[in-house]
Amino acid sequence: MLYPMRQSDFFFCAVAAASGLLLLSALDAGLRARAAAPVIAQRSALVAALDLTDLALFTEARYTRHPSQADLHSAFQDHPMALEHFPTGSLVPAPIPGRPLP
Amino acid sequence: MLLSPAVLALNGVSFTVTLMLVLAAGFALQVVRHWDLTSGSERQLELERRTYLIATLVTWSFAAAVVSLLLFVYNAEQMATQFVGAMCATGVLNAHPLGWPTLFLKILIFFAGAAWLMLNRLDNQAPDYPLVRVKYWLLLGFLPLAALEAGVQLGYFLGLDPDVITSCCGSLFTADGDGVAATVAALDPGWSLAAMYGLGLSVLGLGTVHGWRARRGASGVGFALSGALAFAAALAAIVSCVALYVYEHPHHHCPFCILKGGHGFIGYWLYLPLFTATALSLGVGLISGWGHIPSLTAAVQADGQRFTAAALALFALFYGVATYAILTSNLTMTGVWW
Amino acid sequence: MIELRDVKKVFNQGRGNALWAVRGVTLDLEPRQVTVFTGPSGSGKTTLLSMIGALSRPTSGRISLDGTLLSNLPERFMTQVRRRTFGFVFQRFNLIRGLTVLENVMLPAYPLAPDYGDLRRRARALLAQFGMDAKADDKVEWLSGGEAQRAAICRALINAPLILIADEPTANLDSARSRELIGLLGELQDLGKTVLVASHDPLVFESARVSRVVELRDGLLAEDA
Amino acid sequence: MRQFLRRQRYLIDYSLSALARRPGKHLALLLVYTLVVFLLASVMLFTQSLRREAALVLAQSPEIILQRQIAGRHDLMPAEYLDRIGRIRGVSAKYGRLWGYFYDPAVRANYTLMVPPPGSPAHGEPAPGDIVIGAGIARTRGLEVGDYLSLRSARGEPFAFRVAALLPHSTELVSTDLMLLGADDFRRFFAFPADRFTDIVLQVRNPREVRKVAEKLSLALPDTRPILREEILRTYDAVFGWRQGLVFVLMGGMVLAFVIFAWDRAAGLSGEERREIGILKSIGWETGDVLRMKFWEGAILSLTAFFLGYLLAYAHVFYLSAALFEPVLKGWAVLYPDFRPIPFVDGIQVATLFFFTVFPYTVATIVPIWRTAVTDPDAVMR
Repeated sequence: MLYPMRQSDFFFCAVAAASGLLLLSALDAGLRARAAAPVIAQRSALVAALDLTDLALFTEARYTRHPSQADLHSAFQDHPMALEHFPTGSLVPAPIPGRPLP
Repeated sequence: MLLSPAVLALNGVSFTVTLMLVLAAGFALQVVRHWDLTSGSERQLELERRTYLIATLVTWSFAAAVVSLLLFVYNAEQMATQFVGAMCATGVLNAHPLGWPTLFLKILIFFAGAAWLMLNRLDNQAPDYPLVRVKYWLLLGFLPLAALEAGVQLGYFLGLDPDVITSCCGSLFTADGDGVAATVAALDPGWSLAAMYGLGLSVLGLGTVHGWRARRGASGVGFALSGALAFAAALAAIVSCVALYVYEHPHHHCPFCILKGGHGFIGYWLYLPLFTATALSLGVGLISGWGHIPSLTAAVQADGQRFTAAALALFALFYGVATYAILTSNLTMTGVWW
Repeated sequence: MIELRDVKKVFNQGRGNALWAVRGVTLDLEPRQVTVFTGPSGSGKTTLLSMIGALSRPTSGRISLDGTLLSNLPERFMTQVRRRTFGFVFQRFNLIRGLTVLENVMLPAYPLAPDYGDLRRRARALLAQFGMDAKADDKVEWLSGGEAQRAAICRALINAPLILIADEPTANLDSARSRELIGLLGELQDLGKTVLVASHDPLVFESARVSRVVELRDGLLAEDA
Repeated sequence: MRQFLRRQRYLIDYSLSALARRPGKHLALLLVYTLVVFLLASVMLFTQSLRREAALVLAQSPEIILQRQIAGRHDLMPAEYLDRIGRIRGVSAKYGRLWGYFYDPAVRANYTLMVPPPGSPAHGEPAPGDIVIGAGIARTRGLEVGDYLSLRSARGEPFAFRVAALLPHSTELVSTDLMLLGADDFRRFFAFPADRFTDIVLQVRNPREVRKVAEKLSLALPDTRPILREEILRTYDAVFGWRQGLVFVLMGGMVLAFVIFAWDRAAGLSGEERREIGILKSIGWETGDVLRMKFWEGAILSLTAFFLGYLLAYAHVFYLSAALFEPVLKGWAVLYPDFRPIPFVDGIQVATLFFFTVFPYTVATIVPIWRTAVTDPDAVMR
């Protein structure tokens, strides 16, 4: 028997469409990651050629520019009571007492 | 460690689940104390309505616990990069003595929750709710388990120290180590396979017999017991033998790496049927004992048969997949081991 | 056959404002008849009807339906009995606004989950039987009082109940519509349904189609009071 | 089973019509819900992308870097330490590095000045007076190949460098603030002592020997600190995990506010809605049916918000380069690398997101939904 679409049919269509989009986003992620392989290779090559150690995301201070090279007390070297004042510095984890620095 | 989002989520979920169960248990306690089905009073009506809330809370707690079990394993897999020497989830679980207990508690909660929900479903089919006290006392027993799991997990994540050198599956599950995991790995693959298939046959056989006799109110305890044994034997066989066939590597004993895409996600095909089938068989054992209550007899028979059939199908699927993994593997161990 | 034995109902039990709505009713109701409960407002007829219809439980006393005890069933099982045995027509129609007439009629069958095509056909057939097929796809808030009442009757009948319960069904209808409604209830009796009506409308309880009138007063049968 | 599925479908039918009948109330909830998912998902996708990128790219970092420390501060590395290290088994090469920071007051930016290591294949040591600069510097100072860049040296005299080449735009993520120059230029510009280096790099072929080598180094040169590649990788893994967690905690307040909002929405039923539930129950819906119907309502809202929020976040991060976060991430840095995050998405991220959004919503609505569902069925008759 023919009857108009039920609300649940709309729901299933919407879920199917959204899942399709989600799948598409996963596909897109895979394709773009593959397409980005040469870029990653270039970056890796530069890192290898210049012995780089860090990402150039936060260039304001040495412990934010090179977190792996700076010890995490750098922020307090100038004065033991110095307040951290670089915005990104606040995102670097604080050293945990009793644990050796990385 | 605590500030990684997945860890935050895991701890958040465990504590929320505990809280929900505390709420449920509080209501359950009132129900147990004041339940009187013959009374038409408003309080009795209120208590009956509470049972819906309790069941909902437990159902959602159970659902959350299942997802958190998966997330826990994924998370361990992902954190492997943060530990020296850990190359997969096994290493991360080894990094602290509470790692494995957390996992085992999560599995225990899964089984306990599934069995309780099956009992609840059974009880809801009889107009006189004959098991109301039994099931709520059991619920009170379930609560400490959840609380313990939340505490142990928190202790595990607080205690995780990324600088500790951990042993990964490569070294842990080799035969010359010590501890439970190594003992399991050192099991003779021939024997463990034999145990898996032997107990598999017994659970399939007992299940078939139980499915046949459930109509006459037979006890399902034997089936449940054989299900539990088959579960243990299957896990042991996965670690000591089946995983090796999947990895096609004679010394890689990890039970988690088979969940990865590189192995066709075969781990899901093994674990999902195995866990569900075991939970069902345990539930069958729990509910089969109530057939003597007149209002439950029919429900025990119907549910018992249905769950037994489902458990049998899933056990069969598990053994099928395991056999498939062994037969299609390029690894040949027959000449080497037996 | 519905049997009531010393049925009592108290609201707000144990509190200062406790109210005895029904104070001990013993009554046998014959099947396939139109029975009208009458009495002034506050006499307990609606409360009694809601207990018979398994919408609520008596505080004490027993109600049984064809020998099965209803009164001490938990709500879950009362609902199961109710949705297969009773159909309700309410004073204010109680149709759900925003849904079409057809959807409203189908609503009681949702939890029973019949085949969708079957259910639609059944609902349309019922609407046709009551001359409502043209309105099937209209929203219920566009209906007139009489149309709404018929839609409510269709809804009450969708699960093919044996017993139809109507609470003050003529309260919102004019006399012509009321007479029409009584006719409809009579037709249902001819179809083999038991019809229970609560009403203090003389049009209803003086009608020739009514087989029995039960008068209530202060929560008791008038003959006992 | 078939009946079970059919019943769920009927319940979905009803839930959808119930949602559609009160569009204002539910759209507001959906909007807030989507926003919560969108923000959390954006943070998650973005940091996850950086985390994977760091892991992939920095896998090429030097195996061991040796820093000297005096009184807990970094210090320059005496050249003689290279000899004092002597021959260690497994070390295939060792050399001193020259690098440091320069603050350019003209644009208020920090540059990283660096001398390419010996035998660097791509960019050999620039000729005297020449520099190779990262794209960020070129953009900020408006420089092109052949232009001159004038900087004041440590002794106060101006130095004019000729831009010999630009580092490729695609490598900005690691090179945006780099300025490569010759060793002699570097030492003259900073007045850097001739017998010192910034630090020492040791190459170790066999990864299993790295820890052994590091141990020997810290015994032989107690005032130094070895930094291993695996530590760099772990640091980045932890830093991004930590950042993600921190943002999630900060957004926890937002999630909580949302949860309260959801609770309120679920609890604050209008009289009309209450009457509807009463009608449903009186015509034969069981409490469990109403509960399930209400949970379908929640599930529909959650699914919609989750899909919408996630997909929007995906587009935001990977097609708009996380434009909304840029101001936050940039901080005070003038030189911000221009790069497009590469999508690395995995199941655990999505599962975590789910637990941070859908789970709290569900838990918050259980009790209000239950309260609704236990409405007296005879309420409509009173």
